[in-house]
Amino acid sequence: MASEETRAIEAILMVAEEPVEPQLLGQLLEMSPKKVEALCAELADAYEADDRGFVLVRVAGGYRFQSHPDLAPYVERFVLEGQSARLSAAALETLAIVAYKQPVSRAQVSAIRGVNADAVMRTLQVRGYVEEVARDPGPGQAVLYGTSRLFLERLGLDSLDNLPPLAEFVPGPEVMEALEQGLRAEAD
Amino acid sequence: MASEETRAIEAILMVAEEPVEPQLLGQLLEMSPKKVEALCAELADAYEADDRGFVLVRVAGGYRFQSHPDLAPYVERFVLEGQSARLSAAALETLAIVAYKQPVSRAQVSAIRGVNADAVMRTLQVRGYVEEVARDPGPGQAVLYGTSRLFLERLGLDSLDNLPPLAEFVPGPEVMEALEQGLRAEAD
Amino acid sequence: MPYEVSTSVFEGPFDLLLHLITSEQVDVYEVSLSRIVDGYLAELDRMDHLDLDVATEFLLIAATLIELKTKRLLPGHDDTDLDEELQLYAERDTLLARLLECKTFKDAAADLERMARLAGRSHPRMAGLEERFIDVAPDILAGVTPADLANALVRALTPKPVPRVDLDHVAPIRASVRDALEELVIELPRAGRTTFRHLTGHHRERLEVIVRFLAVLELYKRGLVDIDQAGNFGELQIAWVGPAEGDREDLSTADMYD
Repeated sequence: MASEETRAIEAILMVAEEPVEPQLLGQLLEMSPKKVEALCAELADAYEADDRGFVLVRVAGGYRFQSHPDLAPYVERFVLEGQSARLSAAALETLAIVAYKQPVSRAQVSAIRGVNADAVMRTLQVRGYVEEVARDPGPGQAVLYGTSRLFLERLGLDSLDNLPPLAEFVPGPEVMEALEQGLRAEAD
Repeated sequence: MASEETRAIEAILMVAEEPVEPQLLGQLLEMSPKKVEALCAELADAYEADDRGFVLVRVAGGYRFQSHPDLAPYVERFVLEGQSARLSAAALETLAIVAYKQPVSRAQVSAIRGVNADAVMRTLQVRGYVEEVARDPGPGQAVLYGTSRLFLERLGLDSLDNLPPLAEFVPGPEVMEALEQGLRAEAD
Repeated sequence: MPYEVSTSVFEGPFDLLLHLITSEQVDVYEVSLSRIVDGYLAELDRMDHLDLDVATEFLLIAATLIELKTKRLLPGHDDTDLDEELQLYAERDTLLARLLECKTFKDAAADLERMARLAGRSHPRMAGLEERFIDVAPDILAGVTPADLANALVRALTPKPVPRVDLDHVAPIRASVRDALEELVIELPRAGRTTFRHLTGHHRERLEVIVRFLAVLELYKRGLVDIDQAGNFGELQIAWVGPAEGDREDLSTADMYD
């Protein structure tokens, strides 16, 4: 029978997007970082003994789950054949919004696209094209995102100033009218 | 000794950001979706037997890892951010109408609710619970809406077939009688 | 005050009516149409800012309720013709059906919320790809030029076709409120003093009557007419108190319905 603390560590690491430091885990579970380290070592051993397809590793000062290195060929196939094509059009639009509207929150990106953009934003972040740049000073302190240096490099741009100017792409009058109509309907 | 296929499933699900369909897993592992489903069921059972702090669930047509519901108090301490704001009563009712009547136009939703539903529908769309699914073939070609994958994920449903039948919610005879009595024109 | 309810809670007319009826539901046989109608009208009264879309629905239902109440108050009142009576029952049945539908979805919504709350206790893994696989994944920026990016932005910003169709059932009402205002601004100064019944005498459709009613209310709000009612359900007396005939500057009142 696994202890509550051990199970809580598994639960937290399962949902964490970044390695979690033993100090933080200790704080959440009201135990010493030393104890956390001991429990994590036990867990890692148990996964290995059970021959699981994942490992619990210590990386960048924290713990996280990873796929087992043995299984990299399968993961690579998944990455190549999996979800990519479906994402690309949406990803490019989302990236364009961040590039031109930065700093911008996820909620703002979703509002502009008219669909939830969380998943796409996460992908762009993992890719390293988009990064957190600030916090909204207003209530809620939403994280604000901008494009990264890698993004500029990949596009062969020196700086954001070299992005094609937006004015060239200002929508024509019929589009503006449609927009206004849409806004008016919303204000009703 | 766990099979290579079983371990590969674990590895892939560990890096996936969305539920992974058994068809895709089958394709990557060169086995039938049926076989994938059997292996996933075995894994889910093993985690439960081992009293792990995570679960393997089938949701929105695919498989994914989640934290064990028991451990919500710990996980919630950890993930303060990213918890989606709760939906208003009006939004929930509108969502229920879309869920059960899809594909459905905004005008139809408005008619059922007795108020213009445009603003609420737009909110649900931006939140990602509702999306355009088709156009009415009739005159006017109204946009028809349905619920999204995110909706299934948020409700923990594998597919729309798992929604409780609407008939379960039809008011019982007492309510019917009260309504009828309330609107009776004859003198008491 | 039997109904301490705030309008903001009620999203629509069915919502309000459902609440009024079901809160009466202590004993089925004590449900009182009279009190429901009073509660409904009190609530309407409290809505200081009546959105036209919403108001029309509310008023249609109020009209049906009042008719039902009148019927109940006047037993054996048999000089109404049979057609009218049948129409009233048909309206009552429609209203009942819509209330039932509304209640069904309300309960379904409560269940969806319960399911979402339960599901929300289990959080998904969203960590995504480990760094070592990122180079393997197809790169969305492969072969993309700055101009492609700008085009993607235009695509993202271009509004998807706004489903205007949805407002069509409302649009004609707006137009006719404006029309009605224009007609009344001419008609009323000439008549001086008249009754609402007279003003709507040649309008047979319920909707037309309501549109004229809204127009009269608008004029009243603007201080152009006085309204007087001789007791409950008495004739509505309408008197023009605006500028004399021919002076049309106040037609700008109609602007808000453009």
